[in-house]
Amino acid sequence: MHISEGILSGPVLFSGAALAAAGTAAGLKQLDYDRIAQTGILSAAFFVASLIHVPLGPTSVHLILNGVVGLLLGWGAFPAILVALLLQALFFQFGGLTTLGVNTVVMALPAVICYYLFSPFINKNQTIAIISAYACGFFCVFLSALLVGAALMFTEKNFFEISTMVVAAHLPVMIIEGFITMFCILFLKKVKPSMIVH
Amino acid sequence: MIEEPFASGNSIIHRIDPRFRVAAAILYSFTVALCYQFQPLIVALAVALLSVIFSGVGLKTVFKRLIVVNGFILLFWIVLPLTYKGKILYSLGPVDIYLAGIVFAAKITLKSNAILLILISLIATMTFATLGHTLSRFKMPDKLVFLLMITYRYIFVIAQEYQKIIRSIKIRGFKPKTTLHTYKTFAYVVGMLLIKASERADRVYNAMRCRGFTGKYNSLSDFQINIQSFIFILIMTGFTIGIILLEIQYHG
Amino acid sequence: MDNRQPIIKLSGINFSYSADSSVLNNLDFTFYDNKDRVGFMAPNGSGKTTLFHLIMGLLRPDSGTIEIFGKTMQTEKDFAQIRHRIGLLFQDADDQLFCPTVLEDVAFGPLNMGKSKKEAIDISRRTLNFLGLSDFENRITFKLSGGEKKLVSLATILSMEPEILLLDEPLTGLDTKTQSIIIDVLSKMNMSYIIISHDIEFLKTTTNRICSMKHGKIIVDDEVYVHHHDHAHTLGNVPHKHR
Amino acid sequence: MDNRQPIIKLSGINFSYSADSSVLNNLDFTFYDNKDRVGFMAPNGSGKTTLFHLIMGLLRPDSGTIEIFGKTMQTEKDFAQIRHRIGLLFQDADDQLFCPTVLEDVAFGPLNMGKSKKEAIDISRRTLNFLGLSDFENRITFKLSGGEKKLVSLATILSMEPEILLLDEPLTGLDTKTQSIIIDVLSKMNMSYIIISHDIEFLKTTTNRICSMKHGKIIVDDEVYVHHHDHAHTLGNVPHKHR
Ligand SMILES: Nc1ncnc2c1ncn2[C@@H]1O[C@H](COP(=O)(O)OP(=O)(O)OP(=O)(O)O)[C@@H](O)[C@H]1O
Ligand SMILES: Nc1ncnc2c1ncn2[C@@H]1O[C@H](COP(=O)(O)OP(=O)(O)OP(=O)(O)O)[C@@H](O)[C@H]1O
Ligand SMILES: [Mg+2]
Ligand SMILES: [Mg+2]
Repeated sequence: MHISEGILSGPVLFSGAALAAAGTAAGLKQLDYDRIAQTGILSAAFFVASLIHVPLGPTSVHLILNGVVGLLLGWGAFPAILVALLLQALFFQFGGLTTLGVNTVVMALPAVICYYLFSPFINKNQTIAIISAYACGFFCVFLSALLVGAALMFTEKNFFEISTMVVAAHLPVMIIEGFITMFCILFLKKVKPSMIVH
Repeated sequence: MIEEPFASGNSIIHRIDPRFRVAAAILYSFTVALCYQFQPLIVALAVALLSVIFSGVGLKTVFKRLIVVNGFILLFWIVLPLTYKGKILYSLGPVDIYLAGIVFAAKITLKSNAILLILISLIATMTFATLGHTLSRFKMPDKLVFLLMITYRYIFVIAQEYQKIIRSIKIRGFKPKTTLHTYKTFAYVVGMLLIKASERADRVYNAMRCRGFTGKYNSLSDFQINIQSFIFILIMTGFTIGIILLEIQYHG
Repeated sequence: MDNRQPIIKLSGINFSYSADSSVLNNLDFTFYDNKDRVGFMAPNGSGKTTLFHLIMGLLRPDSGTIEIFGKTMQTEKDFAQIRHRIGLLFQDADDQLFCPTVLEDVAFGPLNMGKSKKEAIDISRRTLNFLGLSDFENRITFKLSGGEKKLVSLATILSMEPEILLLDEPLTGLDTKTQSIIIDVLSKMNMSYIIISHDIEFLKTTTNRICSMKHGKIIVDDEVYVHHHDHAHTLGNVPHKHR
Repeated sequence: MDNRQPIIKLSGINFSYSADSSVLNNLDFTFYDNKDRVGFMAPNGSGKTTLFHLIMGLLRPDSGTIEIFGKTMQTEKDFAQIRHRIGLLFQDADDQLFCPTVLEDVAFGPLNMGKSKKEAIDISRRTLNFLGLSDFENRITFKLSGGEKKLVSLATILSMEPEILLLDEPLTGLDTKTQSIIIDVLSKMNMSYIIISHDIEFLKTTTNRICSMKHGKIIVDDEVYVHHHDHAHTLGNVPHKHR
């Protein structure tokens, strides 16, 4: 989920950058050097996974997976997502330098929120784990869409319709992300439970 | 699946000190992002185009990238003229088309393309290794630079592992459809990828420890400042100031 | 060989991964139905794995034609239609298994072929049984040993009931027990297959013709070379290979 | 062997990855200074890689003592102090090269050892030169071929000027040219090393004793087994191995 260059106003861009810097600093502080290799290579895996397109009726959407990032990395989501977005900007020019902060916040803040909301339940019994993993994937995208909408609204009140459209358009993505997150977390729980931070 | 089409080359821009390029790009991008008048935006786009031409990157590839990016902008062209309340330009029955919406969409388009062209010409023209070193010169935290390097290094390894898993699901007759089975399959692919990544991270960290790594990442980078770099930064600063002056002059 | 139909026919195949070096060079190869059993033995990097991937449509040739089951293959769709009829065992079992449990992985192919869940589970159980892996159903694939992964990989392929098998170094890295299980399975099945292996004794017992590759082409070598190895060294009783 | 000092001494080592299966079982092993050159040849999964990782302190034994350079190793700190004196070449070169460019990767070790930037670059250049890789400095590590990666991995280790080398399957997956470069380098260096390999000829030319592993223990096999292979088959002229 990216906001393109050239749309947002100065105050929104600068607030985004400041929030992203704060989040990244918090994330880095928690990462010892022995977690950096883990975070970096997982960030690489998320980068690759975000290139996967899954079918949705006649079209396809690409995966976002910030719910999984949150559950796996906690506050580490901020630096991991910042790095992944910078790589995307350089490789594909999706987003660029001025929106890097806002886009990082859009993806990473929900990841951290969902980490606090849902990770306590992931290690509970299967039914609770399934529901909370689904909810995590769903809400993470929902919150991201809301943040995109908010960034647009703060830029220009006339962006109201377009903001609502962004949120509405992500509804099917939320449903799919819910399922993908659910199956993915169940997979990890079964195969390598130590990967999910608590 | 992942390429860096612009990184290699030997144009004037490629030879300018990366620190100067990064500084100029950041300054220029934010300045353009804050402009709202047509005059400075048109100049900004022209300067960015010039910069792309000097960087000698393949114009065809640049064009392809622009098409993708302008796809997002298209949404604004469709929605804003109908919703951006203001002076009505034209009424089609019950539907009003607003002039302000069209103006705003046009400005966004100019801005967006100018910023992206600067990104392509000044920053995408350096290898990631160089960018990492440059950022560490700008006092980015060591940990962040290191994270950046590791991520970049392993994207390609992970992408290869991804291709292999995709081959495996292909030979077993998998066809993506809008079904739960499909989503489950992709979730497993992602899960497997994450596990392989995590195991690899353990091995890499072990390799780092074996080579005496204790937490400080030392960078080898050395940059040479040449006269072109100074000329470049002078010119870019000049353009940036010019754009700011234009914005002030035509403001409101 | 006259009454046999070609089921895989490659003609004039050229292939390279990058512009500066070609892997396959005007290669021709024909494989017949009715228990054609071919062994491939060629040095590392001569393009054996590449050849298998071309047959499955995982890679596309730069030029040349591929005919499978009498149909010329051109698009991804053509290949998608025949893939389940050919079972490819990857060189590295780690690349083949991606589901959390063994049963899910073995049932993945049948499910994709439109079988119901119950049918898929039935056939998967039968296949695991046939390979002597009945206890494996709920094991975590990722935690299996190398040999176990190989056998489960074989199960994921057999469960699709393919007509031909392409086996890419099925014995490499396995201990002798697992090796003999695989040899056993091959002899019990009444199928056509192509095997890539560096193990001549294995190919001699399981195939009826052996090909090699050189300069990107297949060479059929029917002469019989007699050669003697005669050496003394320590640890001759430990499995080893000679360069 | 009397005048030689043990520099690595493992006694009574037990190790298991999980509660239900042990990998090393009361293992003893001694390695001497002054050009002790040991080859390890043992089946897959017998614990060779595990043994190397125990020596480097990347894994900790469940019980038993590890003495290196005459000091008993207990804490991470103990190991951290001796790690740069032992060069471990990993089985997978992709794990070993984590910097973006070759020069940075080779200089990584020396820099961590407290060398100045200039010294580190000097020694790295010299090492690359020694391995015939002088042109590689600015190459991007992930774009190297398999063989090139292996050679650069070796360079990253040699640049730390270790006293001992632990080489985990240094030839696996390499073409003959790269193989002979590595064999050459080993013979040119005047060092003690341990090599894991499945290739008996390689071990015979590069080491002066060969060990194997069985049931989690090391077996030193100094008897000389004479055995004859005597067979006739097609394609005897193609490199092959016998089971
Ligand atoms: N994905 C790839 N990208 C680039 N080159 C490749 C790739 N895969 C293989 N190659 C190269 O193509 C050539 C043929 O590879 P291939 O794997 O087909 O050989 P092989 O005969 O199966 O060898 P082996 O016995 O080692 O399995 C080799 O030189 C190899 O380095
Ligand atoms: N990280 C791990 N977690 C659990 N088990 C492991 C792990 N690494 C290895 N093992 C198991 O420990 C045993 C010994 O493995 P090791 O890698 O030391 O063998 P090896 O002799 O090096 O084999 P190879 O010749 O295949 O490299 C094997 O059974 C393996 O499955
Ligand atoms: Mg192969
Ligand atoms: Mg090993």
